[in-house]
Amino acid sequence: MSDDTVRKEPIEGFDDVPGTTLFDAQRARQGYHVNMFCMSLMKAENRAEFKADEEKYLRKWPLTEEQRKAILGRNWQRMIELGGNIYYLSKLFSTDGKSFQYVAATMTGLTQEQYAQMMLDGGRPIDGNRSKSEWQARGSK
Amino acid sequence: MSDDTVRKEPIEGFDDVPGTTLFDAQRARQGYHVNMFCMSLMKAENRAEFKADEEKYLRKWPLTEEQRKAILGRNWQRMIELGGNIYYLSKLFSTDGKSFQYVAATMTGLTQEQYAQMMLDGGRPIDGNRSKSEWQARGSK
Amino acid sequence: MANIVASVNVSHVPAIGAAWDNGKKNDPYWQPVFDGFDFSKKWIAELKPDVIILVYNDHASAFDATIIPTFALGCAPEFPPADEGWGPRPVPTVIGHPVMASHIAQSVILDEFDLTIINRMDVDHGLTVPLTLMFGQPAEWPCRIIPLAVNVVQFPPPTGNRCWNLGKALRRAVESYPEDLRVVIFGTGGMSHQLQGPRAGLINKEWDQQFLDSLAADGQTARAIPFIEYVRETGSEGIEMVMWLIARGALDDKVREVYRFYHVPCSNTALGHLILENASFSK
Amino acid sequence: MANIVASVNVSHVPAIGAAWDNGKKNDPYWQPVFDGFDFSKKWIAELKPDVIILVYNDHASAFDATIIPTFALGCAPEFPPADEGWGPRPVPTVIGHPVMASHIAQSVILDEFDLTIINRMDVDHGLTVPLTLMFGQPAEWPCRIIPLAVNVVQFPPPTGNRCWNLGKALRRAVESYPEDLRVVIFGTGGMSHQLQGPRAGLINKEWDQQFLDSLAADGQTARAIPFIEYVRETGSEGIEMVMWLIARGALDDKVREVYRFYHVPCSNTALGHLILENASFSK
Ligand SMILES: [Fe+3]
Ligand SMILES: [Fe+3]
Repeated sequence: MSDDTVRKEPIEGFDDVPGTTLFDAQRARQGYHVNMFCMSLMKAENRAEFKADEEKYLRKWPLTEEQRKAILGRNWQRMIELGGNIYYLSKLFSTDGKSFQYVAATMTGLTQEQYAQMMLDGGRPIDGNRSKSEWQARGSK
Repeated sequence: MSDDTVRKEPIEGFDDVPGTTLFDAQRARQGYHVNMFCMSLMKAENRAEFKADEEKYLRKWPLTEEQRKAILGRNWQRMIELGGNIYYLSKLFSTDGKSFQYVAATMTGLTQEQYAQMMLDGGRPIDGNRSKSEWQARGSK
Repeated sequence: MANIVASVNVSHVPAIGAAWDNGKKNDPYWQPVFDGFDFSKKWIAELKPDVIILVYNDHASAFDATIIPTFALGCAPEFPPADEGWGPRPVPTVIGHPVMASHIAQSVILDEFDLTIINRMDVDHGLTVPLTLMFGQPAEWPCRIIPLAVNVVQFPPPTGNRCWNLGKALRRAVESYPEDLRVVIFGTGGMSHQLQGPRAGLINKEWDQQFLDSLAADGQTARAIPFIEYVRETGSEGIEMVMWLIARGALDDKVREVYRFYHVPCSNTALGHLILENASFSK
Repeated sequence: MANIVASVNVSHVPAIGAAWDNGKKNDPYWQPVFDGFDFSKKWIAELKPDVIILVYNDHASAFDATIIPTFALGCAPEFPPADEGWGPRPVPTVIGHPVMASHIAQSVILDEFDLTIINRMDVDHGLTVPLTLMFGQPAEWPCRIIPLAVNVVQFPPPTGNRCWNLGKALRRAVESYPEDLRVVIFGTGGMSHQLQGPRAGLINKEWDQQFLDSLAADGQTARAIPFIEYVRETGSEGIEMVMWLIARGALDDKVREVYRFYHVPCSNTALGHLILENASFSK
């Protein structure tokens, strides 16, 4: 079968958008079990079971070792990179009592306070954040 | 709420086709629980439970008394009239070990042998079966 | 005959629901958000729609990764609020309109839209937050609601043009419904926001205002925006705005801008809100 | 680049599967049915497709009454045979092609078809009976199979014209796939049959032959047939033939009729079978 991890059809221009992961079909395949695990947390009894023993609960899904570690360590950016989607992941961070803003902040390299202040100041500006070349020009990663 | 039993939008010409029930959204609503009951028989354990005590098993679905009777009496034509669809009903007659041909025959007023012979002879002819007026002309119901 | 008389476009940020449900609506952070809907509450209370067609996206709540419908129309008698991981929101169950919804489904499928019909569905914040903003906290929602769920989570979403044309088909469907019903269509989601990655927190006020301007005019500029522009200019989740195009497509070419509200920040998001009435409509 | 080179149209009567699975294939009733596929088995063994796009309808097996997608594309790695009430058929699990299927899904959605993507699905007789007829009983099916399930159970099905155009979009999708793969498209279901009511057992040979004639020509007559004509002339379940139009739409305007087989009765049904090759294709 064809290689399942490389996107064969780059979306025109998309790869130039900085700091952004496109949740397309190939990502969805890669993260299928991560996302299905998250969906299971929509039931109170499953949340209780997960909280009681996270490692044991996770064994129900054929996750990769990397995915397992990212989930247990609540490494949200890594979960995204491994095929998780933020709306699926929201079931996990809601189980933890965390908000979308908390989780988004962890992916930006800012502290919670810095991120909250950036939003109060009108959010991350679009100028300088449109393309990878703009990021390179100002030395962001 | 609007009356749910009368089709507001007769499909152009459809009502003139004789001996035929259109499975549209309103029928689907009417027969929703009949059809969902049938779907449950796609699992061997449910089939066993149903066979052990049909009346008890049927109580899991909010069927009308007419629907319940039609199911218990295996009145296929009546199930169709009450919103059942033949592909859903097939889970019930497969559970009984009956075939599509057996069930179709029961709806026609022919014996199994007559129906089978009609099919061997090339099936029910289209001439005379296109419209209700053709049926009336030859005295069919 | 039934008629779509107006559209309500509004963001559906989950934090708004959480703030409301947890009694924080008068907190300094949230009060300006809820105040922004004072006019709208009065407007819709006076308009008294019989039915709302509520265009939203499911956020991996009703549909899991096993099935992803592009357009899914809710034909069930009722739609309970979903448990998104912290228990269902304490809001009324949404009462649908199965007969009208089925009529719409039939009409748009015959118009060659490849709809998925849904007869059982829990509805998440994407549908319930706009109701909270527009109606507050009644014991029951004041009218019947037909949910239309659009896939904007997994690429590719429907194109803006397709969404616009679905709006037109919805209008034809409503206008061929024999009962005299007043219908309002909601387009929800947006505006600029990105919830993931190092670029999270992106807001593009200028772009958002241009989008609102286009909808308040004839909408044709907005209709032609490609997917890549939404992602680049408005963030990975800004694509939700294609749902506003369904609502706009269902209106007259000429509309009246009745109300506009724009507020930053709302959690990670620019909250946008726009009410349009058909030019042909008079109360 | 990948290429659709031919279509295989074939009825998918469940009794055929039951006859095969229960060792009745040499019974006098069934032998003529299976003999009718001797040529086809050789033809497809020589053609060696890499992928089959198999257009069929789910008969209330994978989808229950809660969800009814108009067009649902199977993007899963595999599809087990469904238990339709007498245990799953003893046939191999269908191996999909998730990468190509996702490519097709993306392409046709961008072409403004409102597809539902399916990542887990059991497949019923509608999909497995055509495989039995074309391949007999191998340990594994000889190629990858991408299922495309079409709603023809609950009115309204997609129009013939919409089906035809989806065929065209599938062709574009396949031709933009970078790998060199030989693809055959199956259109299944039909021909004339009615499984319910006092008119059950209806067969219309003349109409069926005209339908086959149209597909073997340019297909335009068949494409324009309205729903009511299928019901009136071919029985309530004859509407399955719209799926043949998806397969036909995916081919060249000019095709070669390679094989035709027509047999009555097959349980309640007229069994039809037609193989078309693109005029532009040479082996
Ligand atoms: Fe949203
Ligand atoms: Fe069939």
